[in-house]
Amino acid sequence: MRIDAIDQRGVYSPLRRFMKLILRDKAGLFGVILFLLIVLIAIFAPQISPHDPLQQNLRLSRQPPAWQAGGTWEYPLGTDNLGRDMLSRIIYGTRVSLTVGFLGVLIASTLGLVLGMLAGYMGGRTDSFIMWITNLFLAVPYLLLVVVVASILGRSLLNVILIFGFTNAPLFVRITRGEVLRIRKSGYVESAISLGASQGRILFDHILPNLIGPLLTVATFEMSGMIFYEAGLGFLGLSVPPNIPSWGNMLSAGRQYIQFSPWIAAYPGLAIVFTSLSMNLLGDWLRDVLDPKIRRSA
Amino acid sequence: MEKKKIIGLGLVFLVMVGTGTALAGGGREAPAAPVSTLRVAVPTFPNSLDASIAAERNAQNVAWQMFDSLVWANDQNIVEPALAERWDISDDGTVYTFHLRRGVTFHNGEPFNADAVVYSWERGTQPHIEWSDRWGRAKSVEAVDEYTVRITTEEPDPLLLGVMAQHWNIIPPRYTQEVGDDGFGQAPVGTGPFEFVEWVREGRIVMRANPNYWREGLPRVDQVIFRPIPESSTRMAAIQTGEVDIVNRLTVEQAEALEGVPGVNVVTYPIDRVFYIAFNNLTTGVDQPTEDARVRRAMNYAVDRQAIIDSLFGGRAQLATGLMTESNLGYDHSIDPYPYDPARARRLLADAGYPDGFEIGFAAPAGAYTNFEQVAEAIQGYLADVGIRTSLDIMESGRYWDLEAEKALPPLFGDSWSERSGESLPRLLGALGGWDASFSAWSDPTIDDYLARIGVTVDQDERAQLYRELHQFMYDDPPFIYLYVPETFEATRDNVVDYMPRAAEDYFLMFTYIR
Amino acid sequence: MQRYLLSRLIQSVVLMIGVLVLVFFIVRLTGDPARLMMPRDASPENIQAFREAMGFDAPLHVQFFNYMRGALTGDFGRSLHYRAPAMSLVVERIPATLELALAALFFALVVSIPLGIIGGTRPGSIWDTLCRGIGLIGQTVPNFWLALMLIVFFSVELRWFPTFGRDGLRSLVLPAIALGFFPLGKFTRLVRASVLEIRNEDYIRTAYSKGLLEQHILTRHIFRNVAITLVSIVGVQFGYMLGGSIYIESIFAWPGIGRMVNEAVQARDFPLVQAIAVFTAGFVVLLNLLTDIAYAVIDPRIRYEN
Amino acid sequence: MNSNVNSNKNDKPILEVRDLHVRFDTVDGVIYAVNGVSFDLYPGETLGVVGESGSGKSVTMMSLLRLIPEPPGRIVSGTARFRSREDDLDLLQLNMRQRAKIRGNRIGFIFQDPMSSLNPLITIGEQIKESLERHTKWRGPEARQRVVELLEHVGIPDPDARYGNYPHQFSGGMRQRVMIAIAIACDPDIIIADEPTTALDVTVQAQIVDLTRRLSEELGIAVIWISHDLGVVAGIAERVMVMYGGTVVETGVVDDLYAHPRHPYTVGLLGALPKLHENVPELVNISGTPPSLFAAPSRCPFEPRCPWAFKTCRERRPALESVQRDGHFSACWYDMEKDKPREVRR
Repeated sequence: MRIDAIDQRGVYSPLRRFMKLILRDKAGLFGVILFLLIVLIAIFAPQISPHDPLQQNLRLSRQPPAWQAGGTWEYPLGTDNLGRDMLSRIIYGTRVSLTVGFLGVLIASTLGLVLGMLAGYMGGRTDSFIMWITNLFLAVPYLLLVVVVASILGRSLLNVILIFGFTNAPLFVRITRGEVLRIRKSGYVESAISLGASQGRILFDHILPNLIGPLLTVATFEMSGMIFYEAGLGFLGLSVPPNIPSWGNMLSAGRQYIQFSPWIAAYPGLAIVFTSLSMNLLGDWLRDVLDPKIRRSA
Repeated sequence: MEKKKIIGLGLVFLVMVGTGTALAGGGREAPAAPVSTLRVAVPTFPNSLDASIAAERNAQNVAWQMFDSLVWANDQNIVEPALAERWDISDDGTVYTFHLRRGVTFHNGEPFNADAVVYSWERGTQPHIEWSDRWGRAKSVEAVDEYTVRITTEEPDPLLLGVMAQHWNIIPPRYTQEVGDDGFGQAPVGTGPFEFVEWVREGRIVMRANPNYWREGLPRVDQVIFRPIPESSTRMAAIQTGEVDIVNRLTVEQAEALEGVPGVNVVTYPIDRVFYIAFNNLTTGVDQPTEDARVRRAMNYAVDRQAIIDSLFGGRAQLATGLMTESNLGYDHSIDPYPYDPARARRLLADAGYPDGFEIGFAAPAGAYTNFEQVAEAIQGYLADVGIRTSLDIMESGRYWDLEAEKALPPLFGDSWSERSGESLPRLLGALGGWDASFSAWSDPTIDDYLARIGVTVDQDERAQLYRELHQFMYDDPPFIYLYVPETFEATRDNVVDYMPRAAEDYFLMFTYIR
Repeated sequence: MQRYLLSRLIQSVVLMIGVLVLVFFIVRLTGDPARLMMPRDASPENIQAFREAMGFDAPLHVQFFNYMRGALTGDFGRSLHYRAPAMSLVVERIPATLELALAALFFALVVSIPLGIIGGTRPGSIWDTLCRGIGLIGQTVPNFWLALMLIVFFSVELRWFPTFGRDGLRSLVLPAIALGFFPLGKFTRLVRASVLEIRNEDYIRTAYSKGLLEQHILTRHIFRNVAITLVSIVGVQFGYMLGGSIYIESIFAWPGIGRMVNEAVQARDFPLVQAIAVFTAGFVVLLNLLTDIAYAVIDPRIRYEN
Repeated sequence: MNSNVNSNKNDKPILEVRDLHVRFDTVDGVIYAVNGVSFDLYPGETLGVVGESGSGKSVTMMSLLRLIPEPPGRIVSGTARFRSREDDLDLLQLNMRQRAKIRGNRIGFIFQDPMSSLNPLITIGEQIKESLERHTKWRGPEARQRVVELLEHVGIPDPDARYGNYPHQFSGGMRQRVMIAIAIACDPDIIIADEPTTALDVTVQAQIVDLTRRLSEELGIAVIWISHDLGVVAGIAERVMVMYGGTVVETGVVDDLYAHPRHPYTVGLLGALPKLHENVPELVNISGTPPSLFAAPSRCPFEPRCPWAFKTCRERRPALESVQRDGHFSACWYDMEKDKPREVRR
């Protein structure tokens, strides 16, 4: 009956709701903006970098940042031990970090999604086997696994991405499986089954869409983790080759100067902190927004 | 660093009579009896305290404070008596007769005698010993009587005494058999200036002065504590706070930064390592312009190596004039490094028929050596200035060395070679041995001839002369672009006296004391 | 409960066997373990000799059989670098790592529990902001970077703590803070979130409806439930700390397992790497088992199963 | 039952709620959950409160002792005078400590879901004892003894052995008995039961209803029984209050109200009554959806669904007005009795 007649005046418009969702969580807003900014920096790295990140100028090595005594605006964040522009290297490092994070998560989530759906949907032996393998990987301390595999495979961007992709997959398997089991038990899937929907239909129409929320949230956190761990591998000299400006490599090289040219290690460190921060905030925010249970209360 | 003038004995095959006091060096205010504690940071965790098993330089440095060999190489790489008071060498150069010092005992009271030497050799040649090949340079070691040992070699071996000084730690037979090789590595016993006290796994290694040391008046501190600190920035922090007295393996920047710090003295010295760009005349370099000596000389003129050193190493490295370093026997100081002279390089190239230069492949390892990628890039630029266009391939070092061993690298490739024996022969053989050497891509009959002769010349002077001639030959017909000899950076607290590290980055703490 | 524990125990054993298999194959990831373990400039003859000595020339299934037989008797071969039985080397380092990890855990818990509770009980307050801030910082600051900063500030500048080594309590402070910082962030977030969540539970409303005071509800009703969530993550974080100790132990020259991982990897001492991997995995599996037991102790729903 | 009602009339109400307004601030907008609710509760009587979910019936009752989540909840205005032997105070003016003294002591609560309303990690005995120790002088073994008595009282067999059991070892009905034991532990004046039988199956429902009625009579406790189930309410309550859209739309003595519903919504509810016993979702034959509460009510909240609605209903909000019989009030512009719009005094 006359639903249109129901008083709509008090209900917020979709745009207002969205804005309220963002504005309510100031930290989340900050995270979203920061994240977008970092992505833009990565995309437009060549356009915004003041210098070639690989161009060294040894006469100008270890210049302090512009606002310190002896610094110039030519090199706003100073130069590293080989006279390369810190700002440009950090800007280009964004690309490495985001590439590692994004592709790593893509591999991990794709693998996790496929295996997790298989496990959750097929059940039985398939499930037991997949979960056994998953738990196996989760039993070995993550960093140890990564370090050992990286030391065996050697340094390259592809290796780093593959390592993170594969070693993170178990987490996604677990989450996907859990969600699939939860959704399967819920009424609408059962009714879909009773209505004779095909397996494929059920997976793609009912289960997959419901997985996107939780997986997206986890992916954000994991991406932040990968960026974190890329730096860790770089610190041990196991990440991408040294001629690629990654934050891990910069931090690793900069640690020798930490007492007298602290900016060489400090800024890549801050870059990691801010990127990781943006993704954590983004993840928190996504979780709030995507989880209707939490959304209900302010 | 202050170089000590040592009263040395020039010729090894003269009968030598050395005394401990002659070695004492120039300590001005050395304490009469050992006092105080010396704390030394080492950058790695020693794998074993048995000098024959200690895998690398730093572990060896720790171990050797507790041992002696029959002979000892002084600061000038001149071999001097140690546990042997003197020795004779047969005319054909293959039989050495050592007369052992009497009255020396191991730290545990076992007597030092010919049996101990024989036992040490027998154990040292077993395959599970890290340095078994060094012990294996002697074909046999026999006890003639309690204090006489006869050592025989297959062929005259001019490096034998040097190797003995470096690697033959004499160990007590009874104790070693009792505890086994593993046990010995955990708690070694030697005749050296310091005796083992404890090894707190990976935390500290403690030694105290050997009160009965045969070198009178040594050692000068009564305790040495080695602290493994792998992270160089932590080592730097620790020397600043005075938690340790000696640190090594710092970076040039750290050394520079420490220069102004009160209470800290920076120690730098060139090490026995040469960096070079190698040519290839065996595989990929065949029929390349680089087979022409003029081209190779041109390339040596074309690269401004001093600029590279100044910019990349803060000027803290020396120009190489050959594959030898100043500390090596027979180094010819009269040879000046190739100057930077691009005009001359172009003329030479024109003479050789390449007025417009040529294209050639070039490779360098990534991450293996400090700034070496940048060095390679700079060289690429300088070569381009005289018309030599290179395609520089910087590759992951593991793969690089695999290719190098297979002689599959491009005709120009960069690398370095270190040497610890004090002579350049092993390095020369390794880098220029042609097909016989894994990492060589060069073969030259003249060089082969020199190396063969040096290899059987036991007379140190004669050998030095051969080295000098070879040095000159390799300057005129260079099989490498000679680059630089790097320096190493260490630091001590300013009250540490007579810490005297050598070009092989080894040191003997028996002379060192705290003021 | 016995049945619960027994099934967990069996699961753990099966998992451990899996770990052994996994490690076996990881070391053979590049196909030729001999090549991997030998120095890069080793001659082909030396590599061949080594291959034979280590039994890598045998068919894969024979190698696997020998490996498993050795593993089941605790024999993981000899460390190439240290020249000693690999597993005994690992066992030697346990106390140092355990000490560091426990200290870090203690630090993390002591700070995070009160912080998380204050934040969770007063959402939106200044305490909550602090709590969320610390939670984020803990998760975003790389521990090795923090470690270096701690040394520069507290050791070199202030001279409060030693820069390195394992010499008593004072030397434990900085490494424990550096290692505990990440779990601190995790715990703070977790405690806060779980306090927030539990406060929305029906039984907390029941507790309020009984007229119980805030304090009492916190200690009697919220604490224990938070503890369950905490127990579930403490084990996991302990495993993570074993990883983090690779950095912290290297920087502070702390003589533990993490430092040895770095050393073994640099020296390409893969028998040792293998032993460390199996040991730490075993340790994590044991931790999980302990976690399950702790669950059973705290949570009557599990204790009284069956 | 009727005699009870009459005796109550002579007393002063134990609880007088006047013009209560409660709102929730959510992302989607402000929800006007309770809009000017007023009612009285007399000592010893049982008041049934019925309405769909979202009608504001639970929020109204939980607001009295601030058991709603704040924020987002916010009690905007109103008074709730609580008058017992010892007390005479406005519940809404109390501070935290004072409120805590009333909760569980003078006013007990029973909640909908017995599965989640007990702390899973604490034995049920302890959970009852907690309340005793908070409000009474019983301590230690005596308190324990009292708990065992209470358990026995609410019909838990073998109460001594059951004392140390955990909630998960109890069935749903048994847990609700435990909840009742908690509610009556301190001999309260009022019990607020928020849909206590909704989560239980029918046979157990009946047992709980019986138990509550018995205890209320024995101990002279006034009960506010919140339910969406008119059948259950009919079985236990003396008076009924029907809520819709955060307002009271009709209130009266059970028999009277059931026989002569005066509000279209109640009519709809009663039309659905027979089916309610088969546990069919409520209000099947009231078409349309429950009201949106995103705006302050300016008209009759039931108007969009009301078959009798006319112009005035869209313009002004009706107030509760007495209809003929004593104590029967309805908030409607339409006079069901006369089947025509009521005369509106401007």
